Amino acid sequence: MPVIAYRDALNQAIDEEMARDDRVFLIGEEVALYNGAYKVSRGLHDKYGDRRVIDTPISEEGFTGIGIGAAMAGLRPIVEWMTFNFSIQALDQVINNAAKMRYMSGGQFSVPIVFRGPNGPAEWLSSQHSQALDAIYSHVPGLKVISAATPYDAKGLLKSAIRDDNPVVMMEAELLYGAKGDVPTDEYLIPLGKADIKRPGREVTLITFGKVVHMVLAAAEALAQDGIDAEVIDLRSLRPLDEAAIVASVAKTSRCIVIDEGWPIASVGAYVAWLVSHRCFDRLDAQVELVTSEDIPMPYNHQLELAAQPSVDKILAAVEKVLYL
Amino acid sequence: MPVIAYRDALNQAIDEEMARDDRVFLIGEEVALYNGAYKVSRGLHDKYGDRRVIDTPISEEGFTGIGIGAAMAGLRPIVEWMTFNFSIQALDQVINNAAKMRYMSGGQFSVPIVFRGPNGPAEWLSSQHSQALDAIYSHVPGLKVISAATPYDAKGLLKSAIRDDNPVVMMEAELLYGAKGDVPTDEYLIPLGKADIKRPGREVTLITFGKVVHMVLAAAEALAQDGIDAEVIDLRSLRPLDEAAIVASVAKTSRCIVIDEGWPIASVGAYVAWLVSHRCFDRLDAQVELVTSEDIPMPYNHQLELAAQPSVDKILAAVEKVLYL
Amino acid sequence: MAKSDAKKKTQYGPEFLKGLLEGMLLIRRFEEKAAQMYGLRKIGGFCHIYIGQEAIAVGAAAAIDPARDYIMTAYRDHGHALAASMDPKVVMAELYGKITGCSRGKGGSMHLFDVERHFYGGHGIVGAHIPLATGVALKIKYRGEKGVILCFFGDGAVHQGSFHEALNMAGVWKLPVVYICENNWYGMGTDYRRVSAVHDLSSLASSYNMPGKQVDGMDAIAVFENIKEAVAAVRTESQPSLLELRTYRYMGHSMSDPGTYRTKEEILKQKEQDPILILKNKMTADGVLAEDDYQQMDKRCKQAVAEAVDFAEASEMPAIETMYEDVFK
Amino acid sequence: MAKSDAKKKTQYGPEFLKGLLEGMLLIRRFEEKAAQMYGLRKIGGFCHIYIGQEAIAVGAAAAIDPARDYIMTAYRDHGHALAASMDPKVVMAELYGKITGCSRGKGGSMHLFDVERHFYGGHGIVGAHIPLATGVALKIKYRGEKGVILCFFGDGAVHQGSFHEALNMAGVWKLPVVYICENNWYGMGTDYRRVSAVHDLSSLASSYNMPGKQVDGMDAIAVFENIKEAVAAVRTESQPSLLELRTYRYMGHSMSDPGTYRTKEEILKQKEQDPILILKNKMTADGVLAEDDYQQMDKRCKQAVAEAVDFAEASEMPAIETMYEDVFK
Ligand SMILES: Cc1ncc(C[n+]2csc(CCOP(=O)(O)OP(=O)(O)O)c2C)c(N)n1
Ligand SMILES: Cc1ncc(C[n+]2csc(CCOP(=O)(O)OP(=O)(O)O)c2C)c(N)n1
Ligand SMILES: [Mg+2]
Ligand SMILES: [Mg+2]
Repeated sequence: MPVIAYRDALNQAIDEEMARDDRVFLIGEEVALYNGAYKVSRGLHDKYGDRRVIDTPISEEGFTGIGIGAAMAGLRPIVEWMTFNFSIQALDQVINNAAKMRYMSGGQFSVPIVFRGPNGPAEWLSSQHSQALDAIYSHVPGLKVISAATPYDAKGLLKSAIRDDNPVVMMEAELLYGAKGDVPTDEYLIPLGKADIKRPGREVTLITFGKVVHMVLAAAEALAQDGIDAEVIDLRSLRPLDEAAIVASVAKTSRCIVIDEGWPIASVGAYVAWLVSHRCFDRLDAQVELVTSEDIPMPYNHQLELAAQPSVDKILAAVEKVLYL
Repeated sequence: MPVIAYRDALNQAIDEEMARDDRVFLIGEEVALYNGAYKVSRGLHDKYGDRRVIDTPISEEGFTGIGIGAAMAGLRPIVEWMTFNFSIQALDQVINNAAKMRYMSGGQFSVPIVFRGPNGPAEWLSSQHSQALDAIYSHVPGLKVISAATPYDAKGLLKSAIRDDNPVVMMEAELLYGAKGDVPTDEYLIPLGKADIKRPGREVTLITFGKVVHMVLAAAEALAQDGIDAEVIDLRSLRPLDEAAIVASVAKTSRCIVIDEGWPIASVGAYVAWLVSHRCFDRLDAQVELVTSEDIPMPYNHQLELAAQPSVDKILAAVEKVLYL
Repeated sequence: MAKSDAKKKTQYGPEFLKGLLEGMLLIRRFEEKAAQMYGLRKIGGFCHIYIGQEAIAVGAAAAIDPARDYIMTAYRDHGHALAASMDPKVVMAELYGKITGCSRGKGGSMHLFDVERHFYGGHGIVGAHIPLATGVALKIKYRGEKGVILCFFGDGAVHQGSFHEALNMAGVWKLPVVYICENNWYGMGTDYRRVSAVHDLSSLASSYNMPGKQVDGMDAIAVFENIKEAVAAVRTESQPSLLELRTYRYMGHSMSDPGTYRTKEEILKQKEQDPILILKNKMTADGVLAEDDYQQMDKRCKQAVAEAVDFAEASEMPAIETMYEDVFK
Repeated sequence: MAKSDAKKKTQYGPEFLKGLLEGMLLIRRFEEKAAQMYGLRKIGGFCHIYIGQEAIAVGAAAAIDPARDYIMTAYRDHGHALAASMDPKVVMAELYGKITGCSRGKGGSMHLFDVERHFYGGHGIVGAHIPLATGVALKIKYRGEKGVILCFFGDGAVHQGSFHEALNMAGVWKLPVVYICENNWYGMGTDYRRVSAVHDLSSLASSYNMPGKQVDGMDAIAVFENIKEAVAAVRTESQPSLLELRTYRYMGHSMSDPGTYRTKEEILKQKEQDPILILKNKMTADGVLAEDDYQQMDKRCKQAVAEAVDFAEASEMPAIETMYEDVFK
């Protein structure tokens, strides 16, 4: 199986869907001539031209709304936000228009659109450029929200998102774009709304999503060294959540830690941690631990920046608590 | 003690603080000549004039940013959003500028500003005008977030917010503006960060905030009729949270329900419900229940609109679950 | 302001003019009834009445081809919906929140939609639908269609960033859209001159390399002609434009606004420029309308509105479970 | 474009001109060093180099009174910080993320601040600081002070709604602000003409009832004079304005941009209009600068930058616990 980078997996997904369906197009800052700020769209403008790969001014609210209007009228736009930090400027369009249009029109309009781009901290970027905004999007009904940890997942999820008839927000990560992984040449789709067991295990469930899946897998490896068998669940889809997969795992392990690279309060992680506490109340042998970023804006200094985020050590410390070690 | 309306309590708070401190001013749509879309600022323009009560164009992002800039430069603005539904257009200013300015300037700048207005559903307003956005604001470090349930709380909290040297987001409610309550004539302040026990009780803890406090109190009365003694905790401050008050109550009752009028996923309520599940793991006799609005955009039809929100019945049903009735 | 010459005998046939007049009358009668039903609490929430501005929706709708063109507007949308030939019944039922309403009782007054008739809403966030309409224009161009979208908004909306962002992109990409600012003098309680650095709003077009023009929005024929011309510029030269239609709303901003920010005299004076009267008088002077025609017309409109109310009254409330529907396709 | 007459002998004394020249040289040498240190991974993240645009920050800073006036800019802020007479040491230390940096290592390259010197940052979200600067202007007016704020931003920022919303309010309220668009031809990889419906960005001022003017941003004296004039209009008539300063950035958008969207020839051609060379040649021709003076000047600048690097290198990393500080006052 070919081993390719995450950005190229995304590129393949967009390319294949654009080839398959003329209604699909890509719009955003620097997506065309520059081939994407992070090169996700490399080669697409050459292949599809100005009509279908569209460079915009720096007008997030405007071009996001234009995408939504085009989707109402039957196209299937992929809106690239250069990073999710800038998507906050477009949030009204996503919450008040994309997420609600079908509902408030009594089902007359659907909004088949994908919003995507890198989310969460990268390196040395300080507060305005290092935010994991999963919680804000996941809070809103009418949206689907996905987060891919591997090139395989990225391609399969993005293709499903493009084919979905509803607005889908896909959170990627700058630090994942170069990550490599197996991606089959034959076409495949990954369904939205299903979690993936990235590592089966029996003694403790580690639930996470997105970039930190890799950190959690590393923690699970470290635990394995100590003879502790952890199951790692990658949510893949933050909305809708795969409650069945979560509950089934904790029913087995009786212990659970949720790892979310965002801030703690009103987070996806906290919701999942409550959900587990609630649905598995009789099964849990310990409180559900939550590992998140510190509840502070992101500092620039790299050591501080790392200290502000989840880490293998923090995950191991949480595991010690739920195992009463 | 005088009995006054919630809107007038807010008005008194603004008036007193404007009289006390020339740096305090009010800015927003229709706050001056029109006396406020919901009449919170009635009489203030007459008293303080154009300089200190400022009507703006419909430019939420712009005037919110102007407020933040003025606060950086030493003024103490009160920014009124006509409703929080429109604040999403200004969210980038709040998250990326107000909440982070002190941090990313290494403490050089502070942003003493209050953002306020009605939040949450009113009646017959459909999806774009009926949103409780507490979760989105409470997610963000660098902000303080408060929610007042009574005229007394509204005045005392708003005065503290205006005197606070940090950005404070105050969530009010259209349906509360006419609610009456005792408000002393002597000056008082309510500290930010402290919860209030609105009804002491021994058997089950009901944690909530904002407008639904009244519904929760009604539910507690109904429970009292059935001989069940519920404690009602009004968080008052969603960020920072008064964890001590929450834990102390559940340590006593061993049962807890959280009621939040927002959507469930990544909500304040879910965070609090996890927090209780976590910190009181050994004390809880039942899972922590969460009562929220349905996970859907808000419909216009009034019956549907009510069905989509928390209700006394839903709260009682949750109580039955945690009491295994 | 470009005033159309009211003296000149019009070139349009009587049927066309009667269509405009009856279109305006239907809106007038519908809105009067909506206001009345709001008073009776049959309708709730925010309800923004279009009375005074009828010439705009009607003149505009007459200038386009509903098969290939589109309309999108803000929350003051009853007039546009009716002008787009939506059935008054489903509109009134929507205001009542009934399951037979165009939006199944989920949208209400501010969120009328009719996908078949290319009426794309009914939007509640000031200015935020301007990018949406621009996106519909992108679709038209993308598909190589010959259509155009008319995007309506108020004088208050031009100070929203979204207006500027969208117009710039429409200007750069030459999108098939006509932006129509209905300047009814007030955004809620605010005289537009208090919040706008320039008082000729059509001049904002210059920043986006498009023509801008002020039009008498009380004269249905002037509205029709100017929008026709703007639409033609789209069809022949892919040239978007911005029109400022000068008009006036007779009632408060919404049903809950007492409107004390303007004098009775101002309102009375404005009512002398009533769009229905202007056209009626012109047609009468031109000899194409007898008083009896007009009375018949009015009767038909009142009848249609009465039937709409009956329909809305008789319709069912949506079942509670329907609230879970229409979230996703 | 208003080109200043390079032939005319300047009216300014040699000390003033030397100040401008040395100010530009300091920025040039600082930026060269910052780029080098970025290459050595002493500095990380996004680092936007100001080389080519020095005349603007320096000419502008010379036109204001730091005691009562203010400066705010975007993320390409090293030049403005130095022109506002921040110590190169604390700036370099901030780029290194050290505790001795102006923002205690929390802000980095994009978030330089100096409250004492009225340097109000250093902001990372394109366009979003334009309302902030307008708010500082509101404070100046509110307090009855005589100051002004210079608000700098790029050609890319004028398509953000926040630009339009802020300028409209500044126009309505006559706020003491001069908006300075540094049109360096590109927003990242995008030639500004590809994304702007109009190509004279200063013309956007007309929508906000303020004067707009294009200025040669490569000529420090022209920059100084035009900003001086704009500032005077603020002080005497409370008249805000928009200036478009035509300039060019020599390096990539940020340190990670290879800049393949423009040709070597274009860059070489532009470098002939180097702001330092222009002023140096003029001064030499006017007989107020000897080559030796210039060499001394350059030596001082290099020395200052070397000291800044030494300072940054020798400074401590912030202790981990400091990450919890500076959240709230
Ligand atoms: C973003 C936003 N801000 C505020 C409001 C509240 N609001 C609704 S209508 C309105 C006035 C709009 O005036 P205008 O654009 O002139 O339209 P008109 O009502 O006159 O038709 C305001 C402030 C809103 N709906 N959306
Ligand atoms: C709202 C927002 N969108 C996108 C970005 C990413 N970005 C950073 S700088 C830049 C280009 C800005 O160009 P310009 O305004 O011309 O300034 P210059 O870099 O040329 O100084 C972009 C797109 C951002 N920081 N903020
Ligand atoms: Mg208006
Ligand atoms: Mg530029």
